[in-house]
Amino acid sequence: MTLEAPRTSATQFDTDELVINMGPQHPSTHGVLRVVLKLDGERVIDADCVIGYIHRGIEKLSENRDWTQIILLTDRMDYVAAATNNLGYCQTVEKLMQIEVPRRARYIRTVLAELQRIASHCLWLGTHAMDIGAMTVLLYAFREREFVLDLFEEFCGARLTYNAMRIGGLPLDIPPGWDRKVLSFCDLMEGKLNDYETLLTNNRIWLKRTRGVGVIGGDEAIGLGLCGPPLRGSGVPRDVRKDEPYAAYDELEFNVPLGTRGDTYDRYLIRMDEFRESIRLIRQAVEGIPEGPIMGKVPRLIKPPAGETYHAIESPKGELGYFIVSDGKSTNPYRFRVRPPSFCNLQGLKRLVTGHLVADVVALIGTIDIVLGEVDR
Amino acid sequence: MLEITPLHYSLLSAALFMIGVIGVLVRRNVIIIFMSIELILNAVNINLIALSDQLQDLAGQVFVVFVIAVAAAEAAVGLGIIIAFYRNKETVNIDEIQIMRW
Amino acid sequence: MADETRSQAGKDGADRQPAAGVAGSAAPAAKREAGKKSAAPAKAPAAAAKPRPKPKPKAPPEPPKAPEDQAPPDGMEIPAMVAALQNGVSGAVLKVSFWVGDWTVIVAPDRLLDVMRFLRDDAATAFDYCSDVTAADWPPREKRFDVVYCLYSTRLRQRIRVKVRVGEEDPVESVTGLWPAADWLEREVFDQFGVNIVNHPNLRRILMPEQWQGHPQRKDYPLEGPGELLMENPQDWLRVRNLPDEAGPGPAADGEIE
Amino acid sequence: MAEAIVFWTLAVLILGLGIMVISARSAVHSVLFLVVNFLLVAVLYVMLNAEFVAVIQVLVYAGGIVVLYLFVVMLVSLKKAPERYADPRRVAWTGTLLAGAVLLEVVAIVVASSGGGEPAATEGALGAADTPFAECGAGPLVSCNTEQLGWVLYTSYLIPFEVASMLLLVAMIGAIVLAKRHL
Amino acid sequence: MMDTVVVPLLKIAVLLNAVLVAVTFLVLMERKVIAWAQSRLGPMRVGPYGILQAIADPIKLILKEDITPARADKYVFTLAPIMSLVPALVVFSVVPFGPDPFYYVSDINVGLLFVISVTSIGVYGIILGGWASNSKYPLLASLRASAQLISYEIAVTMTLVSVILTTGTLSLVGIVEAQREGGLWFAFVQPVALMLVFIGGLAETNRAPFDLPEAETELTGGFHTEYSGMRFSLFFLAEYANMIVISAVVVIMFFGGWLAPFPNVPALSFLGLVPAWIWFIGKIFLFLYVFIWIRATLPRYRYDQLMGLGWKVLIPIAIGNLVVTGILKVAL
Repeated sequence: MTLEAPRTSATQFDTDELVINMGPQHPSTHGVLRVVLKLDGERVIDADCVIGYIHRGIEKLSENRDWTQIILLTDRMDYVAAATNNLGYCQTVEKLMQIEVPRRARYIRTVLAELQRIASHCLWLGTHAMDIGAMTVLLYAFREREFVLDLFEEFCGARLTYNAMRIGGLPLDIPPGWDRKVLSFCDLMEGKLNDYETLLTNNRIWLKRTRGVGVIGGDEAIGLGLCGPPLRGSGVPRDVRKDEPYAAYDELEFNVPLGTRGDTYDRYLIRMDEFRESIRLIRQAVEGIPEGPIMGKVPRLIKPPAGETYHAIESPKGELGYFIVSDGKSTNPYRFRVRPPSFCNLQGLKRLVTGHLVADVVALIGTIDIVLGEVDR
Repeated sequence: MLEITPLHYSLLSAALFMIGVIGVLVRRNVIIIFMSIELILNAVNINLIALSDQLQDLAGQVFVVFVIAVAAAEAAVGLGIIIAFYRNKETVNIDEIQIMRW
Repeated sequence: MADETRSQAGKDGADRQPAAGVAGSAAPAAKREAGKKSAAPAKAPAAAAKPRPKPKPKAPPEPPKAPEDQAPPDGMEIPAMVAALQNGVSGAVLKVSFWVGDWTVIVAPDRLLDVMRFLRDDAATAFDYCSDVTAADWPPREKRFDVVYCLYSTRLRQRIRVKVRVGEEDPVESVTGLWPAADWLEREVFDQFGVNIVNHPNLRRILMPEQWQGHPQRKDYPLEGPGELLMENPQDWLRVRNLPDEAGPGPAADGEIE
Repeated sequence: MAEAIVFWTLAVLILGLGIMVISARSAVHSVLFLVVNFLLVAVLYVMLNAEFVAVIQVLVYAGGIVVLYLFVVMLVSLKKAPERYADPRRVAWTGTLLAGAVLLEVVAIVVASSGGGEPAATEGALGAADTPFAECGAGPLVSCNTEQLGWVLYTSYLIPFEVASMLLLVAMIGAIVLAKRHL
Repeated sequence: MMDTVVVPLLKIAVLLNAVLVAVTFLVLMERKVIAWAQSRLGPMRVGPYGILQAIADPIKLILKEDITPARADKYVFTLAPIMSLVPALVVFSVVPFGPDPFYYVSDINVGLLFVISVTSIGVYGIILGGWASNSKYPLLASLRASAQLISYEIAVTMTLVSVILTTGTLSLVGIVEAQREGGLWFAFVQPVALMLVFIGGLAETNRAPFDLPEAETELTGGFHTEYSGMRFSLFFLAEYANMIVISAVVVIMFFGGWLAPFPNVPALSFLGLVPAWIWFIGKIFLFLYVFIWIRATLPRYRYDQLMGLGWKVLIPIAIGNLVVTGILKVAL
């Protein structure tokens, strides 16, 4: 591996080329991302991402909240996948405190995480297709996302920021009949996935817009720190659920879809497959939810012993890691650090867009699936 | 005054021709000079069409078709030269386009 | 042009901060301006009027201590990756720690790059993936920063954390040359902590606006305050807020605001 | 009468726009005036019973060539404002005088040559009569200008026509070669 | 006087109003059709089933503030939408809605050339609109637009030449009459030409999947980014009027204009009971529906792919079609 970071001074653009600002108010930057593009004609020579527009200091804030309050701050990071954020945080604290989570809670957590993955991927699919101009897919995907949100609403009362988990387990048990609804949603979703694929997968224009766009090899993707579908699209078999299993993933069967060419189309196909794998996981997990308590043995005052740990889960966007330091004395974490997958994936944008056309920039922003709430925190 | 004869068209043509010549001689922006040449060609065309109508001879119109074809060719090549020149010298001022190489 | 818009963004960022800080709506902007000019005594009435939630002089609050980096329990087998590192780069590893399943090596800052290169290239370690670069701030300590690198090997499926302890001015070699992934992560560490990272190709602020002063994740940085003051000079803001103490900026300033 | 009104209106507009073309400060404005000028000239052609040429004038001149001009003007001023002319009056007098001389000459020729001549009533050498579309002139509305023109173009003027097409081909290749950045 | 001035003026007035009203309802139709394609209802609030939305939209646009950017070229900025709309409306002067002179304003012997040349003027509105805004995105969009329109114009014109070869006339009325006499719509005689003209028409009207000049996800609205209020609505009207024009051209050239289907099949003669102009308008709306349907379904081409399609696929096919048509014409 001879990867060296490209050495360019991104702020000093020549006057000869056209420099345009994409964002922060732009319909396809998925929030307040600003990309300063240096163009030669319509070809991108250099790109510089300017982020931080919605930096709310969640890490700093969390260091001044107690351990339970932080859960609802994590909701606000990747706000389209709040449940996985909750899950990652709770598991990190559980790891720090060595709390055993009951099996029932772990299964339900798995169901929630996978439902969340479907919802997040729905949003990704819709906006990605919209960026490339297929606007009907957006409405279809959002329609199915609503079903997931309905399920979450029935489970925890919220539709976006769920606050759905607690350190040591879950705040509430699943409502009666909820599991059957989840199963019927799985059946529905499988049919709808075929609809999406009919519209896109073999569409010539879609193929032209995504094949060979933003190609990145496996080694380079690893070096750039890509994670989640962008990494797997380059053929790297890296999935935290498989490699470092958490919740109930070690007891369930699923495949990790891998790409071969590492282009936008592969990343699309992978996410479409992940939909199916998620449905498969949900089916297994719902069928297998054991009886039992939903909360482990958690002390009344949560105060982990002094120590630090890093724990990662596979969020819909990629490896979501939490690095938490406890000083063992106060009721809040001494250091709370999130390793946001969108942040690390967005870092690869510059590499992906260089040499492509402006129109591909929006396709590539779409394909790495960022949520600015998580990038900026 | 009220009866329009080919003479009127010819005079109009001559006036437009003169405007074009002034443009060529006075302006320094190469693109404007090219446009003035188009004006001159149009002046000629007006004359040709008017005489074609007067003489009931289609040859005039045929010539106009050729003139338009030549004008298209001229515009394509001329503007290509301007673009190539601008790319190298960053100017379209005729006074600065006097050297034969760059 | 880029800079111009950038500064615009900075102003936006300032506006986003809750301006109604401690002095409340009673303190007009003019007074804040005055306070910014470090006319400390003149500010006394304003600060005195402010009801203080807790009396301050409750003895200096004991500065938090960093966890001890527990050594692995006796008889625990040192994994191959750590052993290889200890053999491969002799003398660089100051300490090996094991806690809740995670292995951490504490490394001498000047040997950091050697260690990292070994970790990346050696067959027994093969840490080709840089998960995270972050830091923690332990103010009273001489070497106040822990800079933490979370590495992962996609081939051997193993994790390790590398930690260096550095002071405010001590240089930390950038690992961007080894893992391009570290680029933004190190920028964030620089932005949020002010760790002196050297040889980074493009060391700029990343989350905070370009002209922001101070490093928000440091423990002596206030949790809240008027945005425009924080942006330009957080230390001034601290001084205004803690007038009776006038102890200057320090870790004591934090903590009780909530 | 009606013809006179239309002619004088058109003449004034054409000349006025022509002056605007060469005097406008912004090159884009020049191009705009040029377009309108060409459209009005096309109307003049219609008055002179040359519908086909009028349509070609609009299609090729206004819709093609001038768009090209506009394109170039925009490309050139994309990076830098259109340059100012250092001192337009420096040679303006000479130019205008020269042009006036040309005008005088042209007018003299025109007046002298058309002075005695009645409109030639004789059929042109290639008039409509010897085409197979002789019946075309029948309807007042439907003239067969296009057919006649086509006939003449493809018989008597076939070789010039082919030469013109070659010219266009060469110009096209030349333009591509010139404008291409890297060969 | 009556016949030469008043009647044509009346026709023009009626036609203009009809086109503009049709455009407003076309917008409503587009919103409704796309909504149905996307399992939505579309506008439902104004009037029964949202029908009056067609009136509410223009009112809203007219009442909105008409903003001119500070550094824009004010005259050109105002002129551009007009230059965009006028050609689109002028074309209707030669469109025959029925067989009698009553149904069209004029029938000129170079009708088809007139249509092509006048629509080619419409590109000025787009280029100038983008340039006068003095903003980067609109400028990029307008450069795209001019290149796109000129390229596809070549393909469309060449294709239409092959149709002219079969009819022998440039008059739009004549072309429809030729289909009546031949007893066969040219869609069956020239299917390749139909496809080319339709695709080229999509591109020339900047419709999906060729809506690059106004690709909102890339260029934030394209050449009319800086426009608002009435001037924006003129661009809007022009786009939809152009859609109607292209549909009308396709119907006239390939689907027999006002003719009922299969005019020479006696068994279907009852179709002739429906007035001719209804057939014509019905066919136009069928094509407008296809325009909208395509927009709801397909993603967008990239700019270089679009130009590649125009130059490397459509123009060669058009030339090939022309050659084949010429050979057949001579041989038969």
